Amino acid sequence: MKIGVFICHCGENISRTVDCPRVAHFAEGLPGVEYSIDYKYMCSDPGQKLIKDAIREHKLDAIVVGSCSPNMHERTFRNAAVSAGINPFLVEIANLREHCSWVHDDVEAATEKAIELVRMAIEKVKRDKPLTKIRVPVTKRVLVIGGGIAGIQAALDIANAGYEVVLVEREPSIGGHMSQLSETFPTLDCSQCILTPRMVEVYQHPKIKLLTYSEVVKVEGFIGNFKATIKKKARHINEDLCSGCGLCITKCPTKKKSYNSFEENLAFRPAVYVPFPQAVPNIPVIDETVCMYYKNGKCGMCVKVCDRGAIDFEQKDTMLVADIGAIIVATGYKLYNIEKATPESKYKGYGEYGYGKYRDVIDGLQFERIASASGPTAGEIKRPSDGKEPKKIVFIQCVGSRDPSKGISYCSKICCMYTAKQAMLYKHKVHDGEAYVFYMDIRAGGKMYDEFVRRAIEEDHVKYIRGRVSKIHEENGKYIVKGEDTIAGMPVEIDADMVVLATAMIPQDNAPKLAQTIGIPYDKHGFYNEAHPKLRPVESTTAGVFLAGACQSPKDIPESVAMASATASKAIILFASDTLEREPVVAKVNEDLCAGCFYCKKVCPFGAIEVRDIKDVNGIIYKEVAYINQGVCQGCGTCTATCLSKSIELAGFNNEEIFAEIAAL
Amino acid sequence: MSKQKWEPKIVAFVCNWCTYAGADLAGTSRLKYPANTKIIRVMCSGGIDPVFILKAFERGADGVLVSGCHPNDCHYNAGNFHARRRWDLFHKLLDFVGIEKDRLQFSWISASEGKKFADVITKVTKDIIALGPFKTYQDMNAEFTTVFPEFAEAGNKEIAYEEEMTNG
Amino acid sequence: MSFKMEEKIISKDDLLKLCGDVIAKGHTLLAPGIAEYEQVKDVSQIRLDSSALPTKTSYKSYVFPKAEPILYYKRSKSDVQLIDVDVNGKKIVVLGAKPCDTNSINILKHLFNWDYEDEFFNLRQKHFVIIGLMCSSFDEYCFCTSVGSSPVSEEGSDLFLIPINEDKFALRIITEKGKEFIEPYSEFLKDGDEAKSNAVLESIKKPEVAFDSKQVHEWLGDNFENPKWEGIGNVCLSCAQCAFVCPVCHCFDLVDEDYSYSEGRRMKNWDGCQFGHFTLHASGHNPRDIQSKRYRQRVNHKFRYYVDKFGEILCTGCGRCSRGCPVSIDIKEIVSNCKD
Amino acid sequence: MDELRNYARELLEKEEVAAVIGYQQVTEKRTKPIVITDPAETSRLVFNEYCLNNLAVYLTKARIRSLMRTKDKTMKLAIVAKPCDVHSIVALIQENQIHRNDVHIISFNCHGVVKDFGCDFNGDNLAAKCIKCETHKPLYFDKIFGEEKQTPKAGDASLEKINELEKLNSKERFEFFKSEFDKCIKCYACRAVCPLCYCQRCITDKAIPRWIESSSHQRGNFSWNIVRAFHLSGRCTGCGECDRACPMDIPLSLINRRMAMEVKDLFSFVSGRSLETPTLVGNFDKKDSDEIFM
Repeated sequence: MKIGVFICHCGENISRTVDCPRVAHFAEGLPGVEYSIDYKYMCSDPGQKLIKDAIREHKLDAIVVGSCSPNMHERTFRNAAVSAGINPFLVEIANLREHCSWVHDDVEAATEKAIELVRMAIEKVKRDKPLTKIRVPVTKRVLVIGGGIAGIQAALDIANAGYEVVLVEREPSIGGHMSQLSETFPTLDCSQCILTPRMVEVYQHPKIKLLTYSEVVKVEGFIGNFKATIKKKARHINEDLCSGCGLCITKCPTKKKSYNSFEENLAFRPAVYVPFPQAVPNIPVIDETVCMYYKNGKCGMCVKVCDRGAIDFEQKDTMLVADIGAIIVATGYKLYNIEKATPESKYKGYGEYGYGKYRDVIDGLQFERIASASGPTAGEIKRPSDGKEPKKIVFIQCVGSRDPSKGISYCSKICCMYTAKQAMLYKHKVHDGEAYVFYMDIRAGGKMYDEFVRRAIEEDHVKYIRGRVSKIHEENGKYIVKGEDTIAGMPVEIDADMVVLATAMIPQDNAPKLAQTIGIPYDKHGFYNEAHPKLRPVESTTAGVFLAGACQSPKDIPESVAMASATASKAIILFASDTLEREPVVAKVNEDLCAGCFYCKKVCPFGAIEVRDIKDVNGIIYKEVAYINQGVCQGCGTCTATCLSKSIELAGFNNEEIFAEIAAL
Repeated sequence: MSKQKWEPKIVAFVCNWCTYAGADLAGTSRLKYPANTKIIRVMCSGGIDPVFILKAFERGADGVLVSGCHPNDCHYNAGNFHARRRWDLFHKLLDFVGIEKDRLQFSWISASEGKKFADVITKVTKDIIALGPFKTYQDMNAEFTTVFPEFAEAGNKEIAYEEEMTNG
Repeated sequence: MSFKMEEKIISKDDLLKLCGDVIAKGHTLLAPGIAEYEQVKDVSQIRLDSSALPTKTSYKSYVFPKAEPILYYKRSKSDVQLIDVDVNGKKIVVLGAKPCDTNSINILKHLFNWDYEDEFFNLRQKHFVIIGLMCSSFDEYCFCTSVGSSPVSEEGSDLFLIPINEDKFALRIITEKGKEFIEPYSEFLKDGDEAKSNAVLESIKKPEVAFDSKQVHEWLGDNFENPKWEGIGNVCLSCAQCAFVCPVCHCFDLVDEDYSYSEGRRMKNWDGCQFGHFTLHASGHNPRDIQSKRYRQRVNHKFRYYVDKFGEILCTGCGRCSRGCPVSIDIKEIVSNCKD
Repeated sequence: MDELRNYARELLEKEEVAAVIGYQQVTEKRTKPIVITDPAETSRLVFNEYCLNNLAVYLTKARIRSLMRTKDKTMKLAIVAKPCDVHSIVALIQENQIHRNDVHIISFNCHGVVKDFGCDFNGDNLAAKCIKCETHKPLYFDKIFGEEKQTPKAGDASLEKINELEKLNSKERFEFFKSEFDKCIKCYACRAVCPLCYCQRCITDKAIPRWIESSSHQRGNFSWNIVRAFHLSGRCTGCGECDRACPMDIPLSLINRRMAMEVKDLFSFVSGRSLETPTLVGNFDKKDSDEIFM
């Protein structure tokens, strides 16, 4: 076997601390090395040409490149090798930059380490086997998780491209947070007016299967070949029969037993309800926890009034299994819990602002409902406590966000804009009212955004105070907001009628659990990780799983929609061909040696291992052995380490290769 | 090559997705750590066989580090959970047969923990230096070995090269 | 060899003095311990008990080690450098060797000098001095008398001890090598009475002859496919305990072991014919694929093939293999059953 | 004894089983395994304090397994098993080596066996595994014989040895084990008698790559013994056959026992005690200890 060694200087990135000529020279003396050279930029066109020429000229069988991390340029060098006629898996990278030159100062030590790293790579490449890519079929159906604006947009884009979509929404209706909003910045157009047509389009689209009041409980498989198990929670209403007349809702006697979560707990809802009048689908849900029938078996008023016989108290949760090719996660956000810290919460809360204690201290979404024409006050600005119109209102920005001591270090991004919008809406509705905004900085980057904030200040005379609020307390029906004006350099005290807290966007409570179900990584806050912060912002690190909207980080509507369309296009790109090429790094069983203990089957996270019977001449089973489905195997190698008889090898990382690396230490 | 001072030889078996990427991040962040540790990349910490560790000791390693994704964060969902059980047992076994606990260390290092990677490597290197050369094992390794005279081919080239460097 | 045997007498104290001198000279002195022939560091260790049963293992490993390098190699870019191994030619004195062990080296000599002269074996055995000790007891597994030996056999010994009383031994000088060895210690020796010690030897109770090795030889030739082998094959678990404790089993395996990326050694290791993979071919074919065939091979090799090739039975009748067998397979019983 | 013989004969005569694996007497104080397919031979079956072998090892042997397969069906194997041997059978069932329906377990109420053939049965000569035994009645069986009798009392020497070793420092322990492992001649009797060492090809027999150096030099012996102990960690049922088989008297079950103690401590798991409990290997608990991880 003839091996070529190519040591890259990476400009000076490697050669500053690693004596590259010496490394190349040392490699040349090693068993099996035919050709060894160092060069300024191996990844450049001339560098790649150098590799290709050397392969041809010296008839090399395999190459080792001492360069940056394989995560950077492994593909580059593999492609170069392929074009010169070498199998891409006979290319090994010795990581001389990230793992050597950049982390060490001493030239002697770094050079020696580089020599050893190259030697290890040489020994490995000697044992490497040529591999060919695996082709697997693609199921051309997308699972969209979350029916907010991002999920809706992604579903519509994909469906309009002609592919099937399964849209799963946890709540009884799609629409998400956007459907709760009153008006949207910076245009002040009505949120529902622009959203509802999209919701209906989803509902009516022949390519979209809409599963509301449902959750994804299990995801198996891999890109192009996922199998998703979806739990369809019992609505206790037969969806096929219900006409959406709403009679059951109006007649339900249990009217004030539970808060209306759509109205952000500012109103009650009956035991049978639709979240909001424009809900899609317009089919109610019976809340088992409050419904009299489930309490004592009596009532049944809804059954009596429903002329379609759609009420079904016996309905059970059902499980649906769908074959899926790609998954778009668009699970959105929730707001920071601004009450006091609880032992379970990682957030400290804002007890000092009296949220939860004072009914007129509310959060942003609650204000949206109050300002909404379809909300509990029919769009009139009224205090939740006594229904009076607040004449003085204080908005506090950055509640929770940008405050590591309260648990969140990041900027929630949209609060500056929505606070300006809310203050503006207030001023438009209460002409004689005063609106104050406490802010840290105003971050209004975006098309027409800063202009929007200026309008609030200059045209609507919202009073912006730069500073933080330290405490809010109640005095004679007024809320005394104590803060500081850091520009004037003096304390401020405002006797407000109402206070609105612009609390931070945080991930949904079950975001980590869903991430574990799907198998995607998430950051310390619970936001899902993109594959690359700049170049792959809408892909997760798990192939075939894409991220849209605020589940990845705080986002406003246009950003979520843009991201949703991007994920849709990613899925459509995936569906452009009928089969998918997969890396051949998969495990394989030596059936001769397999002892059939099936520990491998137990440890396989992907269910890739099956039992295969070996029969004798009479057709009697004499041995059961493991068989690995190459399409399902993801190549983690856990089975190889678990296998007691070492009958499983992971291609590309087989034990012989790793032993050779160890031997070259 | 003769070394004046003993330098520990340490091997790190790391998973591709978390710790290897964490080590890359340590590099891109230009964090500094001792150069004694060489990384062997595998796809998942679940795929690291205990025999790899014995092999490393057989090849003169003074210490070994095994590192993967944090629990619940495994790229393959569960590989690190299986690894955790395996290593717990193996570590106990080695301890019982008299291999100092610090010779074999374990960590969870995520792709975003470049700093932790540098810290862990620094710590492990320090621990191994404190323990000194793994003499007990190296005595076994030395059985039935011989010292070869400097190889004519490679040796001369080495010398020639050094001369070249000093002359030119 | 036409060396004339000489009969001497040595007191136990003098014998121990002699041993002390052997140790002092830096030679290796072996004597039967509890489980094996131990290297004697201090003469007080020496028991010289003629009534002890054979140790679990013989001293085979001192002439044919369980693992030894036979050459070293180093690869370079396009060459391989080889280094020979220096065999340690240290003198080894075995004191109190059982008559069922003494002849083992003689039996092995044939094999190690047959198609190839094994310099490792030859050098080591050249430096061996074997002082045999008459054996005065036996158990259910002993069958030296059935393989042409006996508890009083001097064969293979350079010197042979016969306890006359509590503290005196008759010392017979059997070989030139023995004479050479004992010469410096002639002060310890008195002339002995051959008739008297012969009487001792004759008085010893010997195991009954269990089988006629000639008949066995013949039966084996005729019964390669005998169903009797099957029964043994069902029970035997295919370990090599029997082969490794045997004083004359000699199969070995050659393996190349790298100990760095470029350096390594070629090892000669004990191997056992009962291992399932002993005869596994590279093609995947295994001519002795089942245990019954392997056990048949073991018996045939010992009582037929070796006899055919070298004129000696490859067995000393020590019974070690049966005593140690985890599933109590008794070779004496099996060979005794090698008849119709 | 007659009960056992008659029962076994019936099983064979009615063709309920393909073979009976049991013990036969050799001398007064020694038995050895016998595989019976001919009903007439059942008269040789015995069960007593000298039935040392763990016959579960035969359940996975290819020769024995071939007896099970007839032209048109798979037949059962009957096995005479002490309650402790049943643990091994349970482990084998859990590891898919034999199906519960394919093995007919004939067991006994057991009050212990001797440590070695030829010994008298009393407290001093009790086998090490019997001293700590908690299963005098088999946990799983298809037929049970024998009355419950008291096990002689005896001191637990192997536990004392473990405690003694734990008091030593690493270096001393290493020296102890190194010198013990040094004795190893790689006859693999420990592997041959172990019911759970059923691999068709043991990793030590693999040459490419070479997992464990086959030479019985120091490090080859060390690797073999460590890997053997590790492969049995969480699987070993503590039958002690390895100890008995080792011609060099290496205290193999000492390590096995110590690992079993760790397994019990760390994971509250004892191998071979229940068909329902998930195996230790191949499963995990998200709550497993994170202690050793930085």
